Amino acid sequence: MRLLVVHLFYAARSAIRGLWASPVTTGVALVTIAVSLVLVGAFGLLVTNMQGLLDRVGEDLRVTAYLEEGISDEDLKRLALLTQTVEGVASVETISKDDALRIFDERLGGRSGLLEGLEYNPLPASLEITLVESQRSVGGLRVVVESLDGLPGIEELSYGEEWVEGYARALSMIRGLGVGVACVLALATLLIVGNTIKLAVYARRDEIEILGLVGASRSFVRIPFLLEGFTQGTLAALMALGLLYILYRILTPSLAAGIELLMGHASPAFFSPFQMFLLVASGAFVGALGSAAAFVEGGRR
Amino acid sequence: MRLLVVHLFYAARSAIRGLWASPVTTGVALVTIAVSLVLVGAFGLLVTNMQGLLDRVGEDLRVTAYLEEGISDEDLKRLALLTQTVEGVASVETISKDDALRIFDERLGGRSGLLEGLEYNPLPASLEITLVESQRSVGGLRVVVESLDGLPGIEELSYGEEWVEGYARALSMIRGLGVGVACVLALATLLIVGNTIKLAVYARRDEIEILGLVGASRSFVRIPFLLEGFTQGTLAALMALGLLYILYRILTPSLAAGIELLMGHASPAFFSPFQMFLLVASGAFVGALGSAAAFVEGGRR
Amino acid sequence: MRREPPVTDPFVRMYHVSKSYMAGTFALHDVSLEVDRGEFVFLTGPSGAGKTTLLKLLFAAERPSEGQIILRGRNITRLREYGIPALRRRIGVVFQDFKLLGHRSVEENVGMALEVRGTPPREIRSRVFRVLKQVGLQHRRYHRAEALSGGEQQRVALARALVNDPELLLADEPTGNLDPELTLEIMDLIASAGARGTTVVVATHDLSLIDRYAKRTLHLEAGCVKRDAGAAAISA
Amino acid sequence: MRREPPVTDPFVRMYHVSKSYMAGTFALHDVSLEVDRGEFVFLTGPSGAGKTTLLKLLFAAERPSEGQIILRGRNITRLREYGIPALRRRIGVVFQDFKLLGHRSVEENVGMALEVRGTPPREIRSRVFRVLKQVGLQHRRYHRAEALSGGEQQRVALARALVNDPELLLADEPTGNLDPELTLEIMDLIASAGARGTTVVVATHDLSLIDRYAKRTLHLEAGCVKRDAGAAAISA
Ligand SMILES: Nc1ncnc2c1ncn2[C@@H]1O[C@H](COP(=O)(O)OP(=O)(O)OP(=O)(O)O)[C@@H](O)[C@H]1O
Ligand SMILES: Nc1ncnc2c1ncn2[C@@H]1O[C@H](COP(=O)(O)OP(=O)(O)OP(=O)(O)O)[C@@H](O)[C@H]1O
Ligand SMILES: [Mg+2]
Ligand SMILES: [Mg+2]
Repeated sequence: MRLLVVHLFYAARSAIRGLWASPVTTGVALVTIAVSLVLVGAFGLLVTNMQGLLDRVGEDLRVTAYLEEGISDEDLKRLALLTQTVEGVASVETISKDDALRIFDERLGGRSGLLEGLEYNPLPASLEITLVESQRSVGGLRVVVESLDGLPGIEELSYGEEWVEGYARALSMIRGLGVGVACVLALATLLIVGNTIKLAVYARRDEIEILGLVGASRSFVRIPFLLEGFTQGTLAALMALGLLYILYRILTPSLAAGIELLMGHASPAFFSPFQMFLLVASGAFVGALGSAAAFVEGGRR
Repeated sequence: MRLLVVHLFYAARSAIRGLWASPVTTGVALVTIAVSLVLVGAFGLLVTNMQGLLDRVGEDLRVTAYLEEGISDEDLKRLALLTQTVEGVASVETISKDDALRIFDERLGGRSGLLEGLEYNPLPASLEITLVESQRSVGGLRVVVESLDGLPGIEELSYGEEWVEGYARALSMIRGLGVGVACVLALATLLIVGNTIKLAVYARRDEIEILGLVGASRSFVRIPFLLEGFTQGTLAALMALGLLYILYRILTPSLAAGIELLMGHASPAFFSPFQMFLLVASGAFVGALGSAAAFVEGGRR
Repeated sequence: MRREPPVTDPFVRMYHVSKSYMAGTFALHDVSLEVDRGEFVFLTGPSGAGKTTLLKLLFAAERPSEGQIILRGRNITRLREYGIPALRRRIGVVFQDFKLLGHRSVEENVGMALEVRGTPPREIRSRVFRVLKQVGLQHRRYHRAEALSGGEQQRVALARALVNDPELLLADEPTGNLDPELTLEIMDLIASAGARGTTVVVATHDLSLIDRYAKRTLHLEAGCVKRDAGAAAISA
Repeated sequence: MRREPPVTDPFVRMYHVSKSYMAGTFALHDVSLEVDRGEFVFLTGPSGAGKTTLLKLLFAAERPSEGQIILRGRNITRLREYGIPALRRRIGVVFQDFKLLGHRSVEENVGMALEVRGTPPREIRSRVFRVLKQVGLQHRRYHRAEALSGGEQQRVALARALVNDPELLLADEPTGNLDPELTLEIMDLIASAGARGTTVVVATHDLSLIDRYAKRTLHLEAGCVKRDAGAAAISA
C-alpha cells in the first residue's frame, strides 16, 4: 500500500516534470492535439446544428386529407378530433373550402382574374395533419396514412409521397455522410495524436533507456508517459473547447442571420455540458492511448 | 560550380539517408501528413461536388413573363425571339394558355373537378426565361427583369424574388462556409504537419548539434532537412491521393444513387489533373515549410 | 519465493559463456569464471577485448550467445523480460559513457536509482546527499548533469551506482576522466564498498591502480581470459 | 579577403579571458596565454579546472564572458554566427564525450568532417580509409559507431579530428578509454600531426604522457593557469 502511494507519487511527479522538462515537445504535441480536436469539435457542432435545421424542415412533412363534398361542420369537427387521436399524429388543422380557395389564390400570386372566373368553389375542404417526430419517415407516414384511410368523410389522402421519399433519403444520406466524416475525422485524429505522442516519446528515448538500465520496471517507465499523454489530451481538449467557443461567438451572429432568412428562426447552439465532457474525455483518452501505443512497437531497446 | 554540385549531392544523399536512418520518425511523419491531406482532399472533393449540385439548382432560377390577353401567335413568336436577344438570357420557352391550364391542373394533383368548373381559361400565356450562369444572382436577375420590362406584349414579370434572394444567400453562405472550413482545415494541416516535422527534427537534434561542431554551415545542416520535408510531403500527398481515389471509388456508387434521386442526374467527380497536382504541390510545400519552421525557434544550441 | 542460496556459494558463475554480436566474430569466447561474494576484481585488456561486454552480460543488458550465467544462485540467462528490473535494482553500474540524463539535475540523476525501488522522497534526499558528498559533488546537486565537467559527470555516475548499496558493483572505466589524486579517492570509495560486502568488478586500463590495490585481476584479450591472477589468494 | 597574418605571429592568443557559466562562479578566470603555430601543449588540472572550457572557447562552442581570443590573427570573440563554421573547418576536435552519431557508420562519422567542406566522395573514401588505418579501425569502417567499444569510439573521434589535416587540433582526454599500449600509439599519431605543423592542445590527466613527451604543459586549477612549464624552450 505504502509502496503504491510512493510509486504513484513518483509517476505523477515524473509526468509533471516530463511535461515541464521538454517544453518544445510538450508545446508542439499540445497544439497538434488541440488543433485536431478543434476540427472534430467544429464538425460536431456543424452536424448538431444541421440536425436541428433538418428536424425543422421535417415539420413540413404533413398529410392532407381532402374531405367529401358537402361535409357538415359538425362532422368536420368530429373528424378532426378523431384524427387527432390517431397514433403518430401530432397536430390537425382544419381548412374549409373558403380557406382553400384563398390559399390557392395566394399561391397564384394574387392575380385575381382567376377567382372571378369561377362560378362555384371547386376546391374541397381538408385537414392538414402533421406527424410526431418519430413518425417522420416514409414508413411512419404510411402507417399514419393507413390508419386515416378508413375514416368516414375523408375522400382522398395526399402526402407528396415522392417529396417524402426524397426528404427521407436526403436525411439518411446527410446522416450517413455525417457519420462517415465523423469516423474518418475521429480516425484521423487518433492517428495524428497517436503519432504526435509517439514522436514525443521517441524524442525522449534516452530517458526510457536509462530508466530501464537502473532497474525501473516496465510500469514505472510507462505510467508517467501515460499520465503525460492523459494530461496533454485533457489540456488540449480544454484549449480546443475554448477556441471553439470563441469561434462560435464570433461566427454565430452572421451565420444566424443567413440561416434565419433561409429557414425561418434559427439559433445555432453550442455543445451541451455533456457533449463538452465527451470532448474533454475523448481528448484525455486519445492522449493516454497515444502514449500507450508509442510503446507497442518500440518496446525495450 | 563544382562545389555546388558536390554540396547538392551531399544534401540529397543526406536527405535520403535521413529518411532511411530513422524509419520510426519518417513513417510516423508520413502517416500524419498523409492523413491531414486526406482530410483536406476529402473536403475539397465534397465542396467541388456540392458546387456542381448547387449550380444545377441554380438552373431553376427563371423569370416568368405573363403575356397580355389575346396576343397573336405571330407576336408571341416575335416576342420570344426578341427576348432571346436580351443580355443575360440563356433560353426562352413559350407556354400557351392551354399549356398553362394543363400545368396548373397537374399541380393540383389531377383532381379534374377544377377544370370542369371553369367556363373559360383564366390563365395567361407566358414565357419561361432562364438566365446565363453569370447572371444568376439577385442583382443579375434584376438587370434582366428591367431589360424585359419595357417589351411590348408582356403584362407582368414574376420571378419569385424572395426565393432568389434566399437561394443567393444560401449559395454565398455555403461558399463562405466552404472557404471558412477550408481555411481552418488548411491552417490545421499546416500546424499539424509543421509540428510533426518539428518533432521529427527535434528527435534528431544530436545530429544537428554534431554537424555544427564539425563545421557544417547553416545551409549544409538545413537543406537536407528541407529536402526530407519536401520528399515526405510529396510522398504523403501521393499516398493521400491514392487513398482518396480508393474512397471515391468505393463511395461513389451508393452516393450517386442517393443524389440522383434528390436532384436528378449526378455523377460525383474526382479531382482534375490540375487539382491533383495542386494537392501534391501543397503537400510538398507544407513539408518543406514544416522543416524550415522547425529551425526557426530551435536555432543553434 | 525461491529459497535464497547459501552465501558460501560463488556470487557469480559463468560457464563457457560466449557472446557474438555479429556472426563469425566473438566479443567474448568461452569464458568461465567464478567470483565470490564480496570479492574485488579488476578487469583489464586492450581496447575491444570484451570488458564492457562481460559487464553487460552480468546486468542482463545483453544475453550470452552461448553458456550460462548464475548470479546469486539464479540463472540470469533464463530470465524473462519482467525479471530483469528486479535484478538490476540489486546491481550498481558505472557506465563507460556515464548514461546520465543531461537535462535533469544531479540529484535527480542519482535519486533515480532509488526511485525505481519506491524509496520515499525524504530518504532519497538524505541518501543522495550523503553519496554526493562522498564523491565531492554535494554543492552541485541542483545543477543539470550536462553542465558538469567530464570528471564531475563520471563521479555522478558512480554516485548513482553506489546510492542503493548494491550487492554487485560494476564499474566500467570509472576513473578515465579523473586526475590521479581524485582517481585514488574514488577508488578508495569503491574499495570501501567492497569492504562492506559488495562484490565489485572494475574494468580499467590504469595499471597503476592494479598495482596499488593488488586485487584479483582478470586479463581479457580478444574475448578470452588470458590471465586470472591472484584469484583465491587475495580475495577474502 | 583579409590579408593572412605573418606566420611568425603566435597562432593563439588569449587576453585576460574569463568564462562564467553562472553568475558568481568562474570556470576560467583571467587566463592569458600564447601558443605558437605548430606548438604542442598539454593541458592538465583536476576535475572541473576548466580544461574543456578553454578548448570550447577556442572552437567557439562557448564565448568568453570577458577578454579576447585571437586565432590566426582574427578575433574570434567578435565572430558572427555565420563565421563560426569556417573557423571550425580548420580545427579538429576530439570531444571528451566523443560526440559520434551512434546510428551512422564509422566511415560516415569520420567522413562528415570532409563532407562539410565539400570534398568529393571519392577523395573522402580514400582519406577516411587512410586515417582509420592509422587508428587501427579500417576493418570496422562499415559498422555503426554505437556498436564499437569505448576505446574504439574514442579512436573514431580522433580519426574524425585528424581527417581534414586541421591547423589546430584540440583533443580533450583523447586516451581516457585506451589501454597503455594503444595510448602511446595514439599519442604518437597526435604528435606526428604536430610535427607536420599542426598546432596541438591535448587536455589529459595522464601524467605519464606528459613525462614521456616532455612538451609544454599548462596546469589549470580552479580556472586559473597555475603553471606554464617549458613554454618557449621546448616549443618549435
Ligand atoms: N552492440 C555491438 N554490436 C556489434 N559489435 C559490438 C557491440 N558492442 C561491442 N561490440 C564489439 O565487441 C568487441 C568487444 O567490445 P567491448 O565493448 O566489450 O570492448 P571493451 O573491452 O569494453 O573495450 P574498450 O576498452 O575499448 O571499452 C569490440 O570489438 C566491439 O566492437
Ligand atoms: N554548460 C555549463 N554550465 C554550467 N557550468 C559548467 C558548464 N560547463 C562546465 N561548467 C562548470 O565549469 C567548470 C569547468 O568545467 P570544465 O568542463 O572546463 O572542466 P574540466 O577541466 O574539463 O574538467 P574534467 O577534467 O572533469 O573534464 C566545472 O565546475 C563545470 O561544472
Ligand atoms: Mg568498454
Ligand atoms: Mg573536461
